[in-house]
Amino acid sequence: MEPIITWLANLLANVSWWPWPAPPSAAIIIWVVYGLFIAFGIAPLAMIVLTWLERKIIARIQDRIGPNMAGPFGWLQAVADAIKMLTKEDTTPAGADRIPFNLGPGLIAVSAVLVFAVIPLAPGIIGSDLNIGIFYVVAVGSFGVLGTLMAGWSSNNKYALLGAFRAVAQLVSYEIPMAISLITVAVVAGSMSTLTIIHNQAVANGGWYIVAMPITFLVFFLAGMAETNRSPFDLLEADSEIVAGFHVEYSGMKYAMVMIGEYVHMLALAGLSATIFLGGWRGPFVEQLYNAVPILGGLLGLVYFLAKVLLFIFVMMWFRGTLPRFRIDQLLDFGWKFLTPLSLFNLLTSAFVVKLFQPAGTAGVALPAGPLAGFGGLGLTSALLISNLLVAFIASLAVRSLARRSRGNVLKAVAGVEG
Amino acid sequence: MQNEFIFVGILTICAILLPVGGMGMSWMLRPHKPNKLKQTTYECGLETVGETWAQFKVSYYIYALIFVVFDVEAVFLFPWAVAYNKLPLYALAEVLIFVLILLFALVYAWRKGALEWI
Amino acid sequence: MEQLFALTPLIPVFPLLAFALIVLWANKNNKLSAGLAIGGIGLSTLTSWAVIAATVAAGHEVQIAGWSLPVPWLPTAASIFNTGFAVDGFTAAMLFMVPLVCTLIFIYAAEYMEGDPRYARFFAYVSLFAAGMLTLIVADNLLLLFIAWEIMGLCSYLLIGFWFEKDSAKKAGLKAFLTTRIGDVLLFAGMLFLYSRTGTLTFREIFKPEVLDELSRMLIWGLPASTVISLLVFGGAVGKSAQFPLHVWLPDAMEGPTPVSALIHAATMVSAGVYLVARMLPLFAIVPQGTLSWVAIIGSVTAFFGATISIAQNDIKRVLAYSTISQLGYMMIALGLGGFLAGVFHLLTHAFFKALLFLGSGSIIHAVHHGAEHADDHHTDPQDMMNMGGLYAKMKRTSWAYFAGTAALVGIFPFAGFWSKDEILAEAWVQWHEAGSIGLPFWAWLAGTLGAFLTALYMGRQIGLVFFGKPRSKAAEHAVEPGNRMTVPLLVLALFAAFIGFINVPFIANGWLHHFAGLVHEPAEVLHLEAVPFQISVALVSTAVALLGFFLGWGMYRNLKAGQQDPLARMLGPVFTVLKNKYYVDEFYKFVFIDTTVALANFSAKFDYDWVINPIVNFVGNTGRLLGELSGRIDTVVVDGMGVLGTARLFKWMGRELRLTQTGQAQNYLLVIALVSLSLIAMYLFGI
Amino acid sequence: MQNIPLTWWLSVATALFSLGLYGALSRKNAIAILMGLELMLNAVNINLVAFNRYITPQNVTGQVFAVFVIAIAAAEAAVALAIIIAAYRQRGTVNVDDLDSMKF
Amino acid sequence: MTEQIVFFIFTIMVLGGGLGVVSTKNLYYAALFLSLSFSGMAGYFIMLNAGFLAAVQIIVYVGAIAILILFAIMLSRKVMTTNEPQTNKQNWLALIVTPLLYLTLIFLVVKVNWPVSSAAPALDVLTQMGAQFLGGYLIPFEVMSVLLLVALVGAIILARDVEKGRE
Repeated sequence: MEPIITWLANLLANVSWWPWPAPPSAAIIIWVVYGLFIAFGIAPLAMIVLTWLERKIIARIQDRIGPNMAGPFGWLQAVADAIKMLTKEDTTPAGADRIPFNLGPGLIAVSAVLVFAVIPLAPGIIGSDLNIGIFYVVAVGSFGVLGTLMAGWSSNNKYALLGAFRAVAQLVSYEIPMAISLITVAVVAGSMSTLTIIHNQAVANGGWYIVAMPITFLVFFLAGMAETNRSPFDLLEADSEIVAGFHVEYSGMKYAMVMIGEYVHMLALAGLSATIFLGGWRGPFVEQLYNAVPILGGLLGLVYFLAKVLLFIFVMMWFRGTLPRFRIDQLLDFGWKFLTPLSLFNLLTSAFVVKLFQPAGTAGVALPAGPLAGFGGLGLTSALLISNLLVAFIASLAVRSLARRSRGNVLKAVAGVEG
Repeated sequence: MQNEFIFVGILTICAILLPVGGMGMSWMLRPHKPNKLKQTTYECGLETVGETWAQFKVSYYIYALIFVVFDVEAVFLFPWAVAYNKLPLYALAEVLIFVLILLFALVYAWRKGALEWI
Repeated sequence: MEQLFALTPLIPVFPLLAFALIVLWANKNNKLSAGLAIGGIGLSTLTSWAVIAATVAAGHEVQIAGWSLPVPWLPTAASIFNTGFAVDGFTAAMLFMVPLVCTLIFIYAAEYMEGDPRYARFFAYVSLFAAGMLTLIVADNLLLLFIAWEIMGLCSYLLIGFWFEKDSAKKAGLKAFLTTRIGDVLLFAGMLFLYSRTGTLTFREIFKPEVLDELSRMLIWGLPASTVISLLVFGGAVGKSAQFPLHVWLPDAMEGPTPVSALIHAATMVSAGVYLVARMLPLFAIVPQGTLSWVAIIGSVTAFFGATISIAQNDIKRVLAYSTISQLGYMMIALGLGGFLAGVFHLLTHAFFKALLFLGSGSIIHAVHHGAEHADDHHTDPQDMMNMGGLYAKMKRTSWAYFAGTAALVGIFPFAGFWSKDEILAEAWVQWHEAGSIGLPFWAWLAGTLGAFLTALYMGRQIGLVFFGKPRSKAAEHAVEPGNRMTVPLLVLALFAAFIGFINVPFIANGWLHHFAGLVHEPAEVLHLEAVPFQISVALVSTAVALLGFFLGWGMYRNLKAGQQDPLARMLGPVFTVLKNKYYVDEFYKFVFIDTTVALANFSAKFDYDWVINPIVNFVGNTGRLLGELSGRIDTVVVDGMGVLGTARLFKWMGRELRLTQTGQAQNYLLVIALVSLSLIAMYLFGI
Repeated sequence: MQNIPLTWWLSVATALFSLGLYGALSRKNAIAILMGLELMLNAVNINLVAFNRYITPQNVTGQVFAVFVIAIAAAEAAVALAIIIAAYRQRGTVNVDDLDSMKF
Repeated sequence: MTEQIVFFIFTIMVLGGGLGVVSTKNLYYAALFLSLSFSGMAGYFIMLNAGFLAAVQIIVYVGAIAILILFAIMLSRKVMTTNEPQTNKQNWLALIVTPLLYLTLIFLVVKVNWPVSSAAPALDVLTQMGAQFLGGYLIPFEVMSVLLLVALVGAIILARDVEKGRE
C-alpha cells in the first residue's frame, strides 16, 4: 500500500491544476479512496447482495426456492434488478414538489452511508476514530428522518404522506431507547469511540458486551430494527395498508436510492451491533497475527467481522420471515412504554454496577476505587450480566402484571356488555 | 479544525456523489416519456379524491414532542457517560435525580394518555 | 467509640424513610403505618444513644470542638455550598431529648389517634416532622438548619390543620404558617447577609474569633453587621418560639391533635427557636449591649406576659400553651443574659415536663370525651376545665404523672424545673448584684420571679379545677382512664420530669451538663461560660412564691361548683377580662395589620384596575380630560375660556391616539425592543 | 485554525442574528416567527462557541452554555408549537395579526 | 486556504439557509432551509473544535426541532396559501431596523479588540463537559430536567385539551 500512496501523492503534487499550495498528504488520499470505497463499493454491493440474500433466506423460510434462474443460485437476479433500476423510466407525479422530491431519497442514502465512518472493518481499518463515535451514529441518523419526511411530503400522495408521518413517529420513538442503550454502553466503556469500545471488549477487559449487557443489546438491536424499518417494524411501508408508504411514488433510480438507504442502514446496524456488542473484528489469533503480519491479521479480522455482520443480517431476515407486523399503536406502545423505561432503568443499574467496579483514580484525579474494583473486568462482566438479568426479570414481572390488569379490564368490559 | 472530522467531510462528499452519480447515470440511460396518466398520483388505480392534506392526527405531534424532550435528555447524558468513570459517586446520584425527573415526565405523559394511539 | 459518630447522618434518615414508606406504600394499613413511624423514630433514638455514648466517651475536647462531617453540596459555577453534620456536647444533649420524647409521643399517639380517618397520614406527617427536627439538630450549618426549619414549618401547618373539616383548625394552621413565616423571612434575610459577608454558613467557621471580629466591624445600613444579622436571626427565633409579639399562633395551634401539641408545640419545634439562638449565641454576644439585651427583654416580657394570660384561660390546652410561651421566655432570658447553659438546661427539662403535661391533658381530654360519649352528651367541650373536676379518683395514673409534671413546671424541689428555672433566676440575680444597680438583670429576675408565682398560680388552678372537687359535668363523671399505650409514656415522662434535673445539679458531679454541653461556645471567645453558683436565696424566694401561688390557686379552685363564677374573675374584675382576651393582641393585629392590609389591598386593587387595564397614556389622557373639563367648566362660568377647553381636548386626543401603541401584538413589541437596543448600542458606540 | 480570524465568525453570527430578527419581525405566520427565533438562538450559539475556541480554548464553558441554549431552544420550540397548534385549533388561524386579544 | 474554503461553504449553507427561511413564502421550504442552516452550523462547530456540539446540533435541531416544526406546519396548513404575502404591516420598518442593527453590530465586532488566545484547544472536551454538567453547572443541569418536564407537561396540556374539545 505504502509505495502506491507515495506515488499517488507525488503524482498529484506535480499536477499543475492542483489548486492547493501543498500537495494532499498521504492520509487524505487514503481517506478519499476509503470514502469512495464505502460510497461506491459497500453501498451498492450491500443492496445487490442483501436483496439476493434476503430473497433466498425468506424463500427458504417459506419453503420456497427463491430466485434460481439467472446465474448459479440465481445471484444474477440481483444484478439484473440493479440494471433495471438504472434504466427504468423515472416518473415524477404532477403535483410533487420537485426539489425536495429528488433530495429526499438522496438524503436517506447519504445518512445511511455516513454511519460507516466510525465502523472499524478490521484492525487498523477505520474511517475515523471520532471521540463522539456512537453519538455521531445517532446524529447522522437524524438526516434519514428528515429525508423520509421530505420524500413523503413532496410526493403529493396521501399514502406517501401518511407513510412518512408514521415513519417519523416510529423513527423518533425508537431513537430514544437506542440512544439510551448507547449511553449505557458508553458508561461501561467510559468512551464513545468505537475503537475504545472494541479495545474494552478484549477478554482481559471483560469480554464481549453482549455477554455483559444482553438487555442493552436487545434494546439496541430491536430499536435499530425499528429504525431500519425492518419487519416486524415495517408498517411505514405496510403494503397491505398504505401501499408502500413514503416511497410509493418513487421509481427507477430514486427508488433504488431508498432501497440502498434501507439496506445500507441494515448493514450499518449489523456492523454497529457487531462492533459494539460482539467485539468487532475480535476473534482468536487476530491480534497475534496482526502484530506479526498486519495484512493477514487484518484479513482475518475482516473475516470475523463479516461473519458477525452476516449473523446479524441473518437474524434480521429471520425476524422478517417469521414475525407478523405490529399494529401502529402496539409499535408505539412497545417503544415508549416498554423499551424506553426498560433502557432507562437498565442505564441506571448498569451505572451503579460500574461505579462498584470503578478502578482507583487515574490521571491526576483522586478517586477512591470502587468496593469491588479488585475483581477486574470479568467481575464487572458477570455483575453487569446479573444486573441485566435482574432488570429483565423485574421488567417481565411488570409487564405481566400490566397485562393481567388490562386483560382484567377487557374481561370487565366484556362482562359489562353482556350483562 | 479537528482532524478526525476531515474524513467525515470526505465521506459526506463521496456519499453525496452516490445519489448524484446514480441519478445522473440513470438520467442519461433511462427513457424520458412522461405523460399525464403516468404522472397522476398513485392510489392503486383509483381516482384521487380530495386534497392530499387529509385530516391529520395530533398524536403524531405529541409523539414528536415527547421525543424532543427525551432527545435533549439523551444529549445531556452522553457527556456524563464519558466522564462517569472520572467522577466520584455523586455523578450517579445527580444523574439519578435528572433521570428520575424525566421518568416522571414519561409517567405523566403515560398517565395523561399522551402515549395512547387513539 | 469514635466510629460511632459516623452514624450521625443516619439519625434523621430513619423517620424520613418511615415517612416515604408510609406515603408511598403503607398508607392503606393503619397498624403498619404506626409501626413504621414508631420503628423509624425508635431506630433514631437508638442511633442517637450510640452517638451520645461516643460523645461522652470522646472526652472534653470533642465535646467542645465537636465531631463534624462536612459535605460539599451544591456546586455553583463560582463557589460551593457546603453543608454537613456535626455533633458536640450541646447537640448530644439535644439528641438525648428529642428522639426520646418523640418516641414516647408516637407511642402515645398510636392509641390516641385511633379511629381517625387519616391515621396513616398523621404518622407520615409526624415522621417527616421528626426527620426535620433531627436534621436541624445535627446540622452543622445554617443552610441545612433552615431547610429543616422549613420542613418543620410545613409539618406544623399540616398538623395544626390536621382536622381541616373544622374551620377553626384550618384557620389556625394558616395563622401559624403565616405568623412563623414572618420570622422565617427575617431569618432567611439574616442568612443572606451572613453568607454575603462571610462566604460561609457553617457554624464552626462563623464562630472563629477573627470572623466574628470582622463581622462586628463591617457595617450594614450603618450598623455593625453582627448586630443586624443577629437581630434578623433572632426574628426567626421569635417567630418559631412564639415569643412576644409573634406568639399569637401558638395558642391557636392547640386545634391540632394533642400529641401534635405535645410534640411540636411544647417539646420540640418551638424549642427550635431557642436552639437557634443558643447555637448562634456568640454572634449575639459580640456586641454586649446590642442584641443580647433585646433577647433578654423580649424573653422577660414574654415570660411574664404569657403567664398572666394563662391564669385566665379555661381551655386546658390553652393554659399549657401560654405556659409554654412563658417558659420559652425564661429560656430567652437566660440566653439574653449570656447564660448559655441555663437556657439549654431549661430547654431540656422543659421539653420533658411540658410534653408530659400535654400528653396528660390529652389523656384527660380523651377520658372526658369518652365520658361525654358514654353519657350521650355532644355539647360538652371536653377541653374546657369548667366541665371537669374530681378526675383524680377516676384516673390515678394520669393524675400522678400530671402532678409530677406540675411540680416540675412550678419548680418544686427536687423536680427538674426547680433546678433549671432556679439556674436562670440565679443568673439574673448574680448579674444584678454584680452590676450593683437596678438594670436589665434586675427586671429580668423580677419578671422571672413574678412569672414563677403566676406559673404556680395557674397550675394550682388547673390542678384544682381538673382533679379535685366534684365533677361539674356528666362527661367528667363518666371519664375513664385510657389504655396502656397512653399511660406508660406518661409514666416514663414523669420519671424524667422528676429526675432529669439532676444532670446539672451543682452538688452532684459538679454540674455534669455544664461540662458536657455548656462549653461549646468556648472557641468563639466572646462569652463567659462559667457556671453560676447555686444561690440559696434565689432558691428560697422562688420556692416560696411557687408554693404560695400553687396553694392559692389550688385552694381557690378545688371546690368550684358548676356554674359558679370564676373566683379570680371576681377578684380581678376587668383585669381578668383583659387577660382572658389575651390583652386583645389578636384583635390589635387584626385591626392594625389585617384590616390595614385588606384596605391597602382593596385600594391597590382599585388602583391597579384603573391603571393596568387602561394603559398609562389613557390614564393620563383621562386625568387631563377631567382636569380640562373641570377647568373648562370653571372657565365657562368665569371667562368663557375656550382655550382651556382646547387643552382638555388635546389631552383627550393624545390619550386616544397613543393608546393605539398597545396593539397586543408581540411583534410590535419586539420591534420596539430591537429599536431600543439599537439605539442603546449606538449611544454606547458613539459616546452620546 | 488561525487562518480564520474571530471576526469572521462574529460577522456571520451577526448576519444570521439579523436575518432571524427580520424573520421574527416581519413574518405573519407564527411558525415562521418561531423559525426566525431559532435562527437568532443559533447565531448566539455560534458566538458562544467561537468565543470559547478563540478566547478560552482550554476550557469548554462556552460549549456547555451552547448545549444549554440548545436544550432551552428545544423546550421553547415544543411549547411554542403547542401554543400555535392550540391557537390554530381554537381560532383557525396561525396569523399573529389575528391573535391580538392582548390589545388594550 | 482549505479552511477558508470550507468556512465559505458552511457560510453559504448557514446564511443561504437563513435567507431562505425569511424570504420564502412556502413554509415547508422555510423549514427545509432551516435544516440546511442548522447543518451548516454543525459544520461550524466542527471547525471550532466542538464536534460533540455539532452532533448535538444535528440531533436536536435537524432531528427533532425541524421535524416538530414540519409537523406543526402540517397540522396548521389549511390556512396556508402561498399566494398572499407572508409579511405583515411592519415589514418596511423591519427592513430598515435589521440592517441598521446589523451594521451597528458589525461595527462593534470590528471595533473591539478581542483578547484572542493562541493556546491549543482542549482535547478532552467530552470529559470536561460531563464534569462541568455535574460540577460547576450542576444546578442548571438539574433545572434543565425540570424545564424539560415542565415543557412536556405544558405542551401536552396545550396540544391535547384542544383536541378533546374538538372531538
